[in-house]
Amino acid sequence: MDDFYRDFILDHYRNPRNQGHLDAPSASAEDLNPLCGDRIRMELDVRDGVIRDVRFSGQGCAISQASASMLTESIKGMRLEDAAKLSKDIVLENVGIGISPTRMKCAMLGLRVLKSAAIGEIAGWPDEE
Amino acid sequence: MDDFYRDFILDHYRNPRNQGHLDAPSASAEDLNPLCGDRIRMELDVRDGVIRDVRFSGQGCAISQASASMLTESIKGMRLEDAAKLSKDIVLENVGIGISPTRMKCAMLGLRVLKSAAIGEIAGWPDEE
Amino acid sequence: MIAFDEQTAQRVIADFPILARPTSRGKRLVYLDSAATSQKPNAVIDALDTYYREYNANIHRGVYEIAARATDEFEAARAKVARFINAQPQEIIWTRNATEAINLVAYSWGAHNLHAGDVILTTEIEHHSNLVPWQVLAERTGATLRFIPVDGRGELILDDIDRLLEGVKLLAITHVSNTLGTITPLERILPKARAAGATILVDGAQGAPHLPVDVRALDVDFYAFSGHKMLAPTGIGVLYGKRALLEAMPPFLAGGDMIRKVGYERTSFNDLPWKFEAGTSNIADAIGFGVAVEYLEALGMDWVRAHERDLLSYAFERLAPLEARGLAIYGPKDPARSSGVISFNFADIHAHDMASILDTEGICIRAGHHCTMPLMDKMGWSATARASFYVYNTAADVDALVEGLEKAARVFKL
Amino acid sequence: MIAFDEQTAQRVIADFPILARPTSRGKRLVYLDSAATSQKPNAVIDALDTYYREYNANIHRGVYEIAARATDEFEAARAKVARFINAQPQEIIWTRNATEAINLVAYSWGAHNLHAGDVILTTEIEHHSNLVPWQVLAERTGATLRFIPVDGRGELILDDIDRLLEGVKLLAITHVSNTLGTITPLERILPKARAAGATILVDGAQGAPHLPVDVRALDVDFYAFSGHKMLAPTGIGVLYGKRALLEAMPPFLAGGDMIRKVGYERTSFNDLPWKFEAGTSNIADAIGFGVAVEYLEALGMDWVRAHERDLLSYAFERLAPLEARGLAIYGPKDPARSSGVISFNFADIHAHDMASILDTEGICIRAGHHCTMPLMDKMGWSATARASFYVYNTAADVDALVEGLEKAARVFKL
Ligand SMILES: Cc1ncc(COP(=O)(O)O)c(C=O)c1O
Ligand SMILES: Cc1ncc(COP(=O)(O)O)c(C=O)c1O
Repeated sequence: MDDFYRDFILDHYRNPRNQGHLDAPSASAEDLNPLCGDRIRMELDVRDGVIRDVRFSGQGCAISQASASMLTESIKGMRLEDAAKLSKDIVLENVGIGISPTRMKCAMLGLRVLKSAAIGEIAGWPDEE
Repeated sequence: MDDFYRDFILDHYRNPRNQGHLDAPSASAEDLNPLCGDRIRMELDVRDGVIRDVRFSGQGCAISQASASMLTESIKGMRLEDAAKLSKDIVLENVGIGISPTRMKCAMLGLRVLKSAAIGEIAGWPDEE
Repeated sequence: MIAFDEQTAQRVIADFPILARPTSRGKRLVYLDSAATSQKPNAVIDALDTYYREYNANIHRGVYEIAARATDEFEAARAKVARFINAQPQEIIWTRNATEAINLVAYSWGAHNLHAGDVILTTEIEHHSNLVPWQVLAERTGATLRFIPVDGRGELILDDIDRLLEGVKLLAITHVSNTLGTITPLERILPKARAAGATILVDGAQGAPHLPVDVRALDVDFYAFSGHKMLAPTGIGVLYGKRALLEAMPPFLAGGDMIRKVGYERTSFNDLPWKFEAGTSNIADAIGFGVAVEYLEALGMDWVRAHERDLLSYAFERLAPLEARGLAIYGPKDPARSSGVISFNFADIHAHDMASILDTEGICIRAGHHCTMPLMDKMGWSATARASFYVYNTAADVDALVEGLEKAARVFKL
Repeated sequence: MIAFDEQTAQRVIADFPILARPTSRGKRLVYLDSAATSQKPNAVIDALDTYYREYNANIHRGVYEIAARATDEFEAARAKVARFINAQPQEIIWTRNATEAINLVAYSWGAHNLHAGDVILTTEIEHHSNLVPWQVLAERTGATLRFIPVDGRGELILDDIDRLLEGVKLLAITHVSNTLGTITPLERILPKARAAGATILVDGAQGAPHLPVDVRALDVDFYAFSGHKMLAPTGIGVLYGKRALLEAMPPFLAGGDMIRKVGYERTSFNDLPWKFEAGTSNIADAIGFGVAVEYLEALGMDWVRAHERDLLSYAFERLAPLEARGLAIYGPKDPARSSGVISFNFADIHAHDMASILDTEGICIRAGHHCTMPLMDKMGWSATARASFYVYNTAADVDALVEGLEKAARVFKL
């Protein structure tokens, strides 16, 4: 787990990309990981079925915040439909090695919120195990 | 425990002495052993502070019924005051050897009811251990 | 003659360490009180030991290694118990025992769904745990209780069942009578109850240990049972509830773990099943319950049922000669309609005296009202002696019981 | 310098088998999460083993030998726990945990004594288990909640206590904060609450394990605690209640064992303490709880308290140099006013990341809101890391924690 905190993770944690709010988001969602208290909000600017812009806000551990920050970079320009279908692999690819099973929920929080915003409903959460 | 069931115990169980009811008891009480369901009622005819007559009724195991039967024989002619102060020894002397601790409650049920009738209140139960 | 699976039985016995321990009088332990609580196999005892020696930790919020293992094993146990009765893990609420499971329904479902004038239908053969909670609830809400009557053989009388079910809001019925062994004809009653619009709770305290149970096939709304009667440790039980029902119910106990977000003034609750599990769970014993159902699954519940049927048949056969000498056997004397319980009285030997005499021979039976006082009153029995069987009993135990009865007859000079 | 009783501490460590087991990374287990749940000594684990291998049986109605032994040991355990807090055995109700004990009071006492407009006074530092049941009860009855405020150091502000106590029907207050270690000044609050006519419940989940407790000297009406936080197995807790109060309260759960006489329509209830213990009890774990308090008594609760104070003093001393590098320690930093808990955050390392990094070194701490969300919100902390001590911790564990923090600083390039 200690090898998880590589420079680029710490960089995303300390200098999150796309942090903040959109003036008029076309979709948004928020959730918290009740067991650790991490909280993330995602706002999307969608035009013609494509994610033109995205902002996230919230607080939490390096894993949840860095994962969310990286995720925002991955999805800009993505079709909303495809975002709704994202699997946890995108997060695992972004963050690389070293997440212990107990922390997987933290890593997936941003994705969970993004998908919630994208599909606009509760169904289809990413498998967190 | 099997050596408890000697002839005189079985005789008191099958031919209980002083069983039945008094026409006009001056004192009476009833109780049950909620865990085994044994139930005993005692009725006393008391004159000048002396127990002139006694009847018991109820149902239950050989231990409770024989103990109660023998107890009624022991207390006829006894001063009510003394009956109220009886300890468990009178029962143990009556029934002799062999009661296991789990059955002590059965043996003491009659005494408990007698004392209840005698002192007319809940205080001063015999120690059942 | 009955064809026992003696080989499996001997292997099973070897798994239960208590059965190898003689009594203080040097007698073999002949344990015939499994309807009260079952003995535990090494696998279950060892699971507790391993938990406390290797990975004891509080669950759900722990980041470190042993906490993660404890959480995984705890939730895996839930999944095992769910599979055992064909439910989903979210539908398995851990409780202390069947009694708490039934009370949970009475408090949470009952307080919100039952109103003055509503009818709760139950039966005359219920254990106090599936009767008193409904009496209390009826008193609190103004609902009324109605009873499916029992006949002299201990079987439910269904002649009037349609009328009895009229307007019933809740049917609370046992799967198996702990006093008589009667298997209630759920397959005849539940579809009618469903059609009548009743919510259905089955007290499975004597069902889950002894019969194959499929809550979906039975189509029950709630099914309550206790681990300690089915090889698991004391202190752990289960309420199965249909997901939609559980979702709609308010929490029962409040506190840690069952919440989502707490403020000083306002609180929102967690998802199923944790919504109903407040405070630190009985982690070790839940894990033990998982091991217990694995043990039963390995034996196969069909084997368990067949084995008990064999034991009952053999017992009825061996006991028959004593009936001429005053032995009265209660309940349906038909192994096909009865689970492994034999309730009896022998001439004028009171049940408690019988239990004491058998105890001197190492034979453990129960005597009394078996927490079914109203049934006893109705039948006119002040107490019965009860021998009950489980996976580790064999023909030798039945033989010991018969010899014990002979001894009792000698002691009482019958 | 702090004078540890190192000899006793080493003897204690040897009693806890889990502490001799290295983690999967080959590290020594440094268990600093006893506020969540404690580890168990051999004596407790062995007591469970002996119960299941030698005398497992259902209690109270059993005539045979092992049932008698089980009953005796079960009730002896109750007497031991009673003595441990200076109560009578009839005043000790077995529950699953502190949470159930508090809910029992909320349901049974609360539903009958609390009415619209009544006031429940509690504090801003409560665990959810001593907050949410009162929120629910307040909502159900129309009562209102009032809070004794907390200051920035995690201590209760008593300036307004007289006004806060005005018209209070129930005071529900923790003995020790599980998040901050704060020992609440019960000796200053309870006499005033008593004078104001309030019924007093103390949440002793973090009190009974760590401080000498005398419920008569404290003059509390109810005291709730959990076995698993004080060396006992999971699944067993206690509600202490003053006898007269318990006598007057209606039962909580209904079912077997808590009744005196049951009819189909009417039922009367058993004597204390069984009136509140429906269904088959958690027999094995209650017996284990008895062994656990014997273990603590043998150590002496004064020793336990002194040992934790020594650990806290030493920890504060060792952690001080890190404060310049961004370590923030919350709660009263005074070992005399605090039980063995240190809550902290280190620079911008989130508590969960801290816990994960420490885990790689075998160090077990808790991270999060510790079931005190409102307190966290008020303090403005999204999460804290918490190290907590118990009888088996030593200076070496504090040293390991400090080294772990140094490692975390390196990982996070502080
Ligand atoms: C102060 C306090 N109260 C109550 C509880 C609840 O204890 P349990 O989860 O054992 O019911 C805890 C345990 O986390 C606690 O620390
Ligand atoms: C039919 C039945 N229901 C309910 C119960 C209650 O089970 P427990 O005491 O484990 O809660 C029992 C156990 O005696 C039983 O036999």
